[in-house]
Formats: sequence, structure tokens, C-alpha cells
Amino acid sequence: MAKNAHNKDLQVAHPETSHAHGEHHPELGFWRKYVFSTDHKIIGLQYGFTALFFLLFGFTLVMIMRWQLAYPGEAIPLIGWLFSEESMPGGVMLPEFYNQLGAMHGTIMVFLGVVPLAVGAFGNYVVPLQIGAPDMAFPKLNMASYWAYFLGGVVMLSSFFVPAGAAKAGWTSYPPLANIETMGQTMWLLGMVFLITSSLLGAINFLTTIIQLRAEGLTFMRFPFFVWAQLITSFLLLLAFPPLEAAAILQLMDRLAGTSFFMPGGLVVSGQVMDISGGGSPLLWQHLFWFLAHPEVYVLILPAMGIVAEIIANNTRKPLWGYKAMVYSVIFLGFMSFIVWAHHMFITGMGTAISAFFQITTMIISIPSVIILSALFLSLWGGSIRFTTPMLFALGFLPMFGIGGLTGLPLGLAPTDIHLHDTYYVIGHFHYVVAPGTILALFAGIYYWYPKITGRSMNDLLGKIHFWGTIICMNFIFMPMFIQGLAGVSRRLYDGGQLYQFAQPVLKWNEVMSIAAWIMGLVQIVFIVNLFMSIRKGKKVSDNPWEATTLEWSATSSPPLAHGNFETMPQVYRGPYEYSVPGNSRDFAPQNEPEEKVSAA
Amino acid sequence: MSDSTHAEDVKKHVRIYIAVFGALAALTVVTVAVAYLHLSIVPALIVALFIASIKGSLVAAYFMHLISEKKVIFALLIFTVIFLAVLFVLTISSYHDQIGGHIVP
Amino acid sequence: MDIPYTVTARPDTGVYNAKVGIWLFLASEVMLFGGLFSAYIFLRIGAPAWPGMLGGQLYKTSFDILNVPIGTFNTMVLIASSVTIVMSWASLMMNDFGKYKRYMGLTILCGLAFLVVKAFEYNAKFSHGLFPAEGNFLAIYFTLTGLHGLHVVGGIIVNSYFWGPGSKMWKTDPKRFTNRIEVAGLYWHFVDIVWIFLFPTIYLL
Amino acid sequence: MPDISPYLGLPEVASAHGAELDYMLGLVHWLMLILFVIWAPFFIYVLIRFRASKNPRASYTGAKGRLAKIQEGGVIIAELVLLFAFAIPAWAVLKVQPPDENEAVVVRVTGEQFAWNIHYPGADGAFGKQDIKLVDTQTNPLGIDFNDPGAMDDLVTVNELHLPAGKPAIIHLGSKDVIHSFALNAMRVKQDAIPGISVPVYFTPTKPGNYEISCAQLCGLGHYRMRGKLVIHTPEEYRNWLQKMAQDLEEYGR
Ligand code: HEA
Ligand code: HEA
Ligand code: CUA
Ligand SMILES: [Cu+2]
Repeated sequence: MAKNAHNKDLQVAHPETSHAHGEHHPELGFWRKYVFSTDHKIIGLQYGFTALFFLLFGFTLVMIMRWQLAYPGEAIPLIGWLFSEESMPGGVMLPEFYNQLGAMHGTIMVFLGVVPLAVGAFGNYVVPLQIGAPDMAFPKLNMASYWAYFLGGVVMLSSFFVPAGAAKAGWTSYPPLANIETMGQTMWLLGMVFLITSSLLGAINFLTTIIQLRAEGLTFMRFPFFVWAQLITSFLLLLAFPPLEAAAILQLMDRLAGTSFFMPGGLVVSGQVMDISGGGSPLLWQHLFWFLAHPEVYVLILPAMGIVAEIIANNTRKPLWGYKAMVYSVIFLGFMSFIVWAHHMFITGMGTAISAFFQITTMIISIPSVIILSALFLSLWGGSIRFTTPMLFALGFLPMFGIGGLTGLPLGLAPTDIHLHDTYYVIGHFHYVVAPGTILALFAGIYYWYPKITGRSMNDLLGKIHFWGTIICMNFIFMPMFIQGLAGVSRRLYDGGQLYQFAQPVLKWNEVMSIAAWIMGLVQIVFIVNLFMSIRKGKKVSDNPWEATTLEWSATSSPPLAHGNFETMPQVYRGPYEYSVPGNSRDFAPQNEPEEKVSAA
Repeated sequence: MSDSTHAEDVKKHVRIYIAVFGALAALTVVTVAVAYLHLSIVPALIVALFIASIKGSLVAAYFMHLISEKKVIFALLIFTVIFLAVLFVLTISSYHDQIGGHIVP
Repeated sequence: MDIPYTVTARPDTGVYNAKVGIWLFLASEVMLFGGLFSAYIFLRIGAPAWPGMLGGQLYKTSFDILNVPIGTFNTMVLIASSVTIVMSWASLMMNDFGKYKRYMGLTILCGLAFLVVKAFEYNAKFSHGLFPAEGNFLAIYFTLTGLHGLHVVGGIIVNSYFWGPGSKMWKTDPKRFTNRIEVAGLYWHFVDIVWIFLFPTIYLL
Repeated sequence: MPDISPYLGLPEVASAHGAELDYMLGLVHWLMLILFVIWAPFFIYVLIRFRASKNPRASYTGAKGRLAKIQEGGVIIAELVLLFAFAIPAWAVLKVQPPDENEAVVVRVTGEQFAWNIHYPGADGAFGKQDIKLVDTQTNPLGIDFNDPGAMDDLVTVNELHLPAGKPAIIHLGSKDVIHSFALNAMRVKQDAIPGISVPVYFTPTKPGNYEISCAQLCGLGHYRMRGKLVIHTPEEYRNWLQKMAQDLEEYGR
């Protein structure tokens, strides 16, 4: 983060100086240092800010949608005039535009918001520090990964401006709809190719870094849980994304070269027989898509669990309960996540054998989640709990993820999924895991590692306002979705279900949910102010303000740029969470302090 | 290959490379020859994939020297193989376990 | 502090960074081509005939539409290039830079030859009006061989760099350069393996 | 376990299998409720009891006892029961073993952007031939060949599905263009309509009345208004309705 000292370089920077080949730490110019940087911390921050921007953008899209859901057909106040006549004539949203907003909200939140923040930003900034590495194993690849992500984002954003607008076929982009929709769909595919490339490069880098650059003495079972989470996450990205890339290539061929990979013959669209060879299958896309997208949802949750585990250990001042069980669970979870994907496809017409297989694996995969969550709950027992801002967010994560996870169970049983599939119950289920779940955990991480990044802490009062405002609003937004879903209201409805008789009793919730969403939008302003203000105005703190044990806290705050991080390669002596060790006077024993020093302290 | 590889070993390897090349060329000829027999699809598939697997394994084992590779690499690859098999088997078996009928116009 | 294990192997894992990296990359490539192959099988088992009706003509076997001798020739070319690239690495291990240059040059030539042959094959199809949109056989054929061809192009670019400007590193850091060639070789072999599977499944079955 | 499904706010159930499905839904929510009731009070209690001001020094060993193991064992057992006693057998019955066509009312439903086309075989029980070349959005959305003898008495309605109560209905579901999802909430029926695949959907309506068909899968800009009526008649009314439709056909032609 821009420490004052760096601002000097900002003025005297000349790109040419970057070509100097100094022996040690060549002085890099502004461009090489902050824009095309190869330092994992700068790249992490680039990822972080870009991802936060996209989160805010994706949230804005949904706030606009929520107006239409609460007050269908009414002109949008204040900002209605901003939009073109093709999307909002007279400020009233058209269904085409609603579908664009929905598809782009899902895509942006998942691929441009949460994953880049959880993996790109936190992973990049924290993992090398936590394992005592000077940088990522392949710094240039790291830079390429960020810029591929950036380009993917640009392509996605610009798709709003192509004729007939952005993608409209949902974040799942199911053909044949996705094949016959307008040009935005092609842009979506191109954007996805960039994003997939970015994630693959990132995954290769993380895995190599964690395997090869661990500090002396840092065995796998001494990893902080966050590192484990990132390790498994990278595996998921590495092996699950390519089939979607394959599918994206095939869909591009369908759209651009007129092939029929996903198109059966004999289609009649608006009265016209389609001129295609046929012979393809729409279900093929679904298999390839969900082969990625189920592991992807664990990509959304594992880093969040990692962050929460770090913060809970630190703020209860005791080791995590059942660390080993958690590690085995997360490995098992990663493995299983590859063989449950078709639980998203029960209603496509699966036979007994295949549906039984996927129901069983889906139930099995819930067990490691139960173990991890129980371990985190039990970790609180016997602690000396400090209710710091990051801790509040981490604690908020636990029941929220619990609710989200539990509501996954009726979806995972095929017969009960009959009633719930593609209703707001599903929307409620996964938002509980990704929004009050993952998003809270990501906020927790920001508050927790901010002092490491800037040397200052964020304002506590504002943080607490942010926490309570967010968690209360989140529940008002997402809890009513279960009610609507159980009543049978379909998702992706432009008017929220106005036309349906059976939906009438639960429609009143739409207004409640929307108002809660807008209030939550206002609450985020507190966060944004806090985030930027604290860079300059935040309280200056020591290198280890939380009195934590993991390696990142032994580096100076704002760890030095240009392949450094640590003065010397750290040596690790013990497990990650040696808090309140009996017999020690201090209640924490950093991983890198030799025994003599710890007991003397 | 690890640091301990010496020029002597390499010379030995070179002979192996030539032998492997011979095997690959011969197997290619065999696949093509078998294909001209126009067996019915199942045996043809088995033969073709069997030979292709042998060829692929030869390349991986000797040219990519997997045969003397370190444990980490295997640990990484084993999952790839499992998930690849999963992708094939489940996707394809779900085609057969579909309620209702595929319409072929 | 420099990044450790770029040149030498990490003692406990026994490998250097780039080797882990390239194998991970190849793992993802396996899944990429695996996804495409599974699409191929999925579509083929659903097809009433294969290759079937293409451009108004019924083809009973792939022999009728693809040129097997040419495909066989190209297979041989790629296999040969796999040998030459591994020889180029072995030459570096034996400290013979001149031989390295020759073998790497041969590898690049083989790659180019493969592409030229492929271009003629494509052209023959196009001139008969056989485009990807005609039917799934052609769609699969062009997509899979096209993507494989792009991998060949990528490999040629990398190999040419190491043959030309990139080979300067031999003077300054021979160990690292040798590693680079090993990694480039691993990629090239993988491209070869993909073709070893593509050729029989598309041309011969 | 007592049935808690009445408290879930489900739409009124009007099909033979619906109650069983609701009961299952109730059971899963029982499981959720029990887990919630274990952990939520635990959570609050722990936060109060172990706050730093009250408990300044943490315990290195932390929680003892077997709560976690018992809970995990319980979840596993509950899931096994749900799977093998309910879900897997129920699926086979609900989706894969359609009743005999001779005992049932057989209808074809074809989704299109954005309507449900309903095709009755008429008195002869045979569906007329279809040909996509004959499709006309206005007059013949299904492309039925009305010169085919089987098609003479076929009835076609749009967005209106009439069925008799008490008799199994088999619906052959398909789609002309994109994926739709045929959802009959009151019947606890949902099935994706996928182009290129014809899927039999079956259920036995029990309560006469007016219900709705909704489309659950995003299918384009009109997805939200792809609504149909589902009318369940008494057997008698159903016969009358069929007769009236046949008469209309004779009087006014197509
Ligand atoms: C981070 C994301 C995430 C996570 C972690 C999960 C976790 C799970 N999901 Fe979810 N899911 C999604 C994201 C996620 N899901 C998304 C995005 C979709 C929709 C995509 C779309 O269609 O657009 C979806 C859809 C979805 C479906 C398809 C529904 C349909 O379309 O019909 C199914 C079906 O099986 C399912 C099941 C599950 C299951 C069984 C889990 C399990 O892993 C959960 C296990 C967890 C637990 C069992 C909790 C344990 C709780 C306790 C121990 C105690 C709790 C205590 C308190 C509450 C105090 N999910
Ligand atoms: C990670 C995934 C994710 C996240 C976090 C969210 C977050 C939210 N989602 Fe989203 N949603 C999806 C993924 C996600 N969603 C997906 C996949 C779909 C399905 C799409 C489809 O149908 O195809 C969907 C659909 C969906 C719908 C249904 C639309 C429909 O079916 O018609 C709704 C309706 O209310 C909704 C609402 C919300 C709301 C109110 C939030 C809120 O929780 C948002 C909270 C956001 C924040 C709190 C942002 C905070 C950011 C900042 C404060 C930034 C600070 C900035 C700087 C410093 C620069 N979402
Ligand atoms: Cu049809 Cu939605
Ligand atoms: Cu899933």
C-alpha cells in the first residue's frame, strides 16, 4: 500500500531506469514497481483493488435488479436516466436488461469478485509471507495472471456496450439459449477464456510456491490452515477449470463457426427452422460446466474458511481444535468436490443409478464441511475471546455458513430437489454461503491483514458499524428467499413472480429484501471510507499487533518490495497455532522463534 | 532429472531414446495396419486405444523420464488421472442413464 | 533475497521449481484435452452414424474422408521431433552446445513440417466444402486438431526462442538453460502424446 | 418423526405422491433444525462464557468430550436413512417407472419461447405425425400433419393443460427451441424440457381445481411470463371438456 516513502518514487519515476541491471535490488521505475510489478505483494494489492471494484460493481447491478423486483414496471428513480433507451426506456427496466444484469451479476461476483479477492489478493499477499518465501515461485507468471484477469474484466465490462448488450443466458450460459442469444454471449465466452487462463496461471504458481518455497522446518502439518485452504483451492482451479475452457471453446465454435456441439437437430426458433447440422447435446455443456462450477463453489468457500480459522485461533488465544481433522477434511472435501457436480442436474432427467451416485456423493461431501464447522465452533471453547473487528466478521461467518450449508442438504437429495430446484430456495442457499459466508470472511481478512499491509490498523468503531449493518441486512435479504422458494417461486423472474397466483402470499417480501439490500449498500460506504482513510489516518501499529504466531507477522509491516519479505529465510520450529502454551509467560509462541527465546519471553 | 545425472548416464539414455523411437514407429505402423482390417467398432477401439496408451506411456516414461521422476510429480499426476477418469466415466454413463429417449431427427 | 530452487533442486522434493510448474501445467492440459475427448465420445455415442452425412454425402468410415497415409506421416514426424528434442537436452547434459543447436533446429523443422502438412489437409477439406458446420465429425476434427495445432505453434515459438536468442543463457548460466530445455521438452512431448491419441481416435476409428 | 412440512409454507399439495415428498422435505428440515439447535445455543453460550474479560487466560487443550463425534455420527446416520430409505427409492418411483399408458391420460407438452403447447391424442388415442417443416407460429406451432389419420381428432391447446383427477397422467415433455423447465408446484412435479430429448413425466392429480404451470429454467426474455394454467377436473367434467373441444373442432374447424 502506498506508504509515504513510496510517493517520492512516484514523482521521479522514469520507465527507462527500469532497464538498469543492478546486482542487487535494482531500482525499478514507477511502471515496473506498481503497474507491471512482479512482486507478489503489489500484485496482491492490484488483485485486491480490482476485485473490490468488481464486487461493488456486481453489487450495484443487483441493487438495480432489486428495484425491479420490489416495484416491477416502475421507473427507477435517480439513476434511471443513465441507461440507454434499449435497456430502460423511460427508466423502466426491460426483461432483456434484467437478464443481462442477472447473468453479469453472477459472473462478476464469482469470477471477477470473490475468486480474485480470495485467491488472487489474499493468496498472493499472504501465502508467500506465511510460508516464509521471498516471493512467488514465478513472479512474471504472476504478473501475467493478473493482467489476464484484468483483460477478462475489461472484456466482460465492455460487453455491456456491444449491440443488444451483455450476456443474457445466466452465469451458467446454458445452450441452446446461449447459442442463439446476442453477441454479448460471445464476449462472455472470450472474457471467460481470459479469466480461466488467469486462474490456471495463478494455480500453477501457488502450488509450486507452496510445495517448493516453504521455509526450513515448515512441514505440511505445520502449515497455517489458510495455506492448506489455498493449496487445495489451487488444485481445484488447476484441474476443474480446463474442462470449462474446453466447453467455452466448443461454445465459441457453435456461435462463430456454426457447429452443433450443443445443438440437437430439429430446433425451431421463433417459427424458423434452424439451419444447423444438429447432433449435439445441451446436456454435454451442463456436464462440462458443472464439472468446473461445483469445485468452483468450494474455491469460493475454502479460502474463506482459511481466513476464519486464522482469525479464530488468534482471537481465542488457543490452538485450533482438531487442526489435523480439519486438514484431512479439507483435502477430502477437495477430492470429493470433483464427483458431485451433477447434483445441479437432477431435474434434467437423470435415471436412478446416476442420480443415486450423485446423491450419495453429495451427502458424503457434506460431512467434511460439518467436521470443519464443528471444529471451528469447538475451538471457541476454553478460549479467551477478543471481540476485535476481524473476529466479529469471522464469528459471523460461522452460523451464516451453517445456514447456507444446511439448506444445501434438501437440494442434494434428488426427490426434495424436485420442488426446490431453480426456485429462490437455491438462491437463498448459495447466497448464505457466498455472501454472509464468504464475503464476511473476506471482510474479516481485510481487517485482519490490513496492519501488515499498511502498518496501520483500520478504525474499530467504523468496523463494528460495518459488521452489524452488514450482517443484519444480509439476513433480511436472504432469509425471505427460503420462504419464497418453498412457496415455489422460480428464480430469474423479471417481475419477481407477479403473474403467478401461488406467489402472491410471499411477494411482499420482495420489498423488504430490496430495502435491506439498499441499506446494506449504504453501510458499505462506511467500509470504503474506513479502508481509504486508514491508509493515512489509521493508528500506527507494531509489526505484530495481534500478537499472532504465523510467519507473516514476523516480517516488517509493509514488507519490503523487490523479492525480499524477510531479512533472512525464516526457520520454523513449531506448529501454526501455539497460543497459551502451558508454562510460557507470554500467551503466544511464534512459529519462527527458537525454544529458548520463547520460554525466556 | 536430478542433479546427480552424469554424462555417462546420459549416453546410456541416448541409446534408450533411439530404441523407444523404434518402438513408437513400429507401433504406429501396427495401429494403421490394424485399422485397414476394418474390425468392428469395439475391438477396433480396444486395439487402437491399447496401442495409443502404450505409445503414450513410452513417451511419458522415457522421453519425459517419468520412470525415474520424483514422488512429488507423481503425487500431482495421480489426481489428474483420477479426475480425468471420473470426467469420462460419469459424463458418458449419464448419457446412458437418461430418462426418456433421445430424439434423432 | 533471490527466489530459491530456480536452478537447483529443493532437497526434500528433489526437483527445481520450473519442473513442478510445467508438470502442473501439463496436468491442466490433460484435463483440457480430456474435456474435449469426453465431448467427442459423448457426441459420438449419440450419433446414428459416424462420420455420417456431411455436405450432402454419406460417409461410412473416417477413412473415406480423412487421408490416413498423410496422418501416419505426420505422426511419424511428431514422434521424430520428440526424439530430437530429447536429444537436444541430452546434448546439453553432455556439454555439447553445437549438437544441441542441430537437434533443436531439427525439432523446429519437424514442427513446421507437421503444420505444413496439416495446412494442406485443411485446405483439401475446405476446397470440398467440408467445413466444421457440416456435421459433428468435422466439427470435432477441426476443433481438436486445430487446438492441437495451436499447441504445436506455441511449442515452435518457444523452441525457436531457445534455439535463437534464448540460447545466450548457455554462456551465463548453463545449468539453468539446460533446465529450460528440459521443461520445453516436457511440453513438446506432451503435444506429441496428444497427437498419439488424436490420430487413431479421429483418423482410424 | 412428526411431519413438519405444513410449517414450511409449501403450496397446497394436489397429487398422489406429493404428501410423501413433503414429508421428506420435512425430514430434511428436521435434520437442519436439530443441528441448528445444537450449535446455536452452544455458540452464544461460548461467546459469553469465554469472553476475554471473563476468561483472561485461554486453555491450551480446549474442548474435551465427544460432542463433535456424536454429532458427526448422527449426521452420517441421518443422511444414510434419508438416502436409502427415502431419496433413492422415491426417485425410482417418481421419475423412472411410469404407469401403463393404457391406464393413463397421455398428453404431449412441448415448450417453446414462451408458451407451453399441449397436444392431446383425441378420441383415437393416437398422436398425429409431426414434421418441423409444417411449423407455423400462428396456426400450427407443433407442426402437426393434419392429413395424417391419427391427427384428425387431435386437440391442441396453448398454455392450458386439462387433466382428470384420480387417474395417472403421463406427459411426454419436449422442447422446440431452448431448455425450459416444466414446473407444476401443486403437483410437486418439475422436469426440464430439453430439446432433443423426450421425457415422460407422470403423476396422479387428486384434487380438482385450478393450478398453474410455471417455467423454472431461464429461457429468454419472456421466461417470467411463460405461465400456463393447469385445470384438474373431476372425471366427469373432464369427459365433458374433451367432448366440447371435439365439438368445437367439428364446428369451427382448425
Ligand atoms: C460457496 C459456495 C457453496 C457451498 C459451500 C455450497 C455447499 C453445498 N451445496 Fe451448494 N450451491 C452453490 C454454492 C455453494 N454450495 C451455488 C452457487 C449454487 C447454485 C448455482 C446455480 O444454479 O446458479 C448451489 C446449488 C446447489 C445445488 C443445486 C440446487 C439446484 O439447482 O436445484 C445443490 C444440490 O445438491 C447444492 C448442494 C450443496 C451441498 C450439499 C453443500 C454442502 O457442501 C454443505 C455442507 C455444509 C453443512 C452441512 C453445514 C453444517 C452445519 C453445521 C455443522 C451446523 C450449523 C450450525 C448453525 C447454523 C449454528 N448446492
Ligand atoms: C460470489 C457470488 C455472489 C455474491 C457475493 C452475491 C451477492 C449478492 N447477490 Fe447474488 N447471485 C450470484 C452470486 C453472488 N451474489 C449468482 C451466481 C447468481 C445467479 C445468477 C444467475 O441467475 O445466473 C446470483 C443471483 C442473485 C439474485 C437472483 C436474481 C434472479 O434470480 O433473478 C439476487 C436477488 O436478489 C441476488 C442478490 C445478491 C445480493 C443482494 C448480494 C449482496 O450480498 C452483495 C453484497 C456485496 C457487497 C457487500 C459488496 C461489498 C463491496 C465493497 C464494499 C467494495 C468496496 C469497494 C472498494 C473499496 C473499491 N443475487
Ligand atoms: Cu421457459 Cu423459462
Ligand atoms: Cu454443487
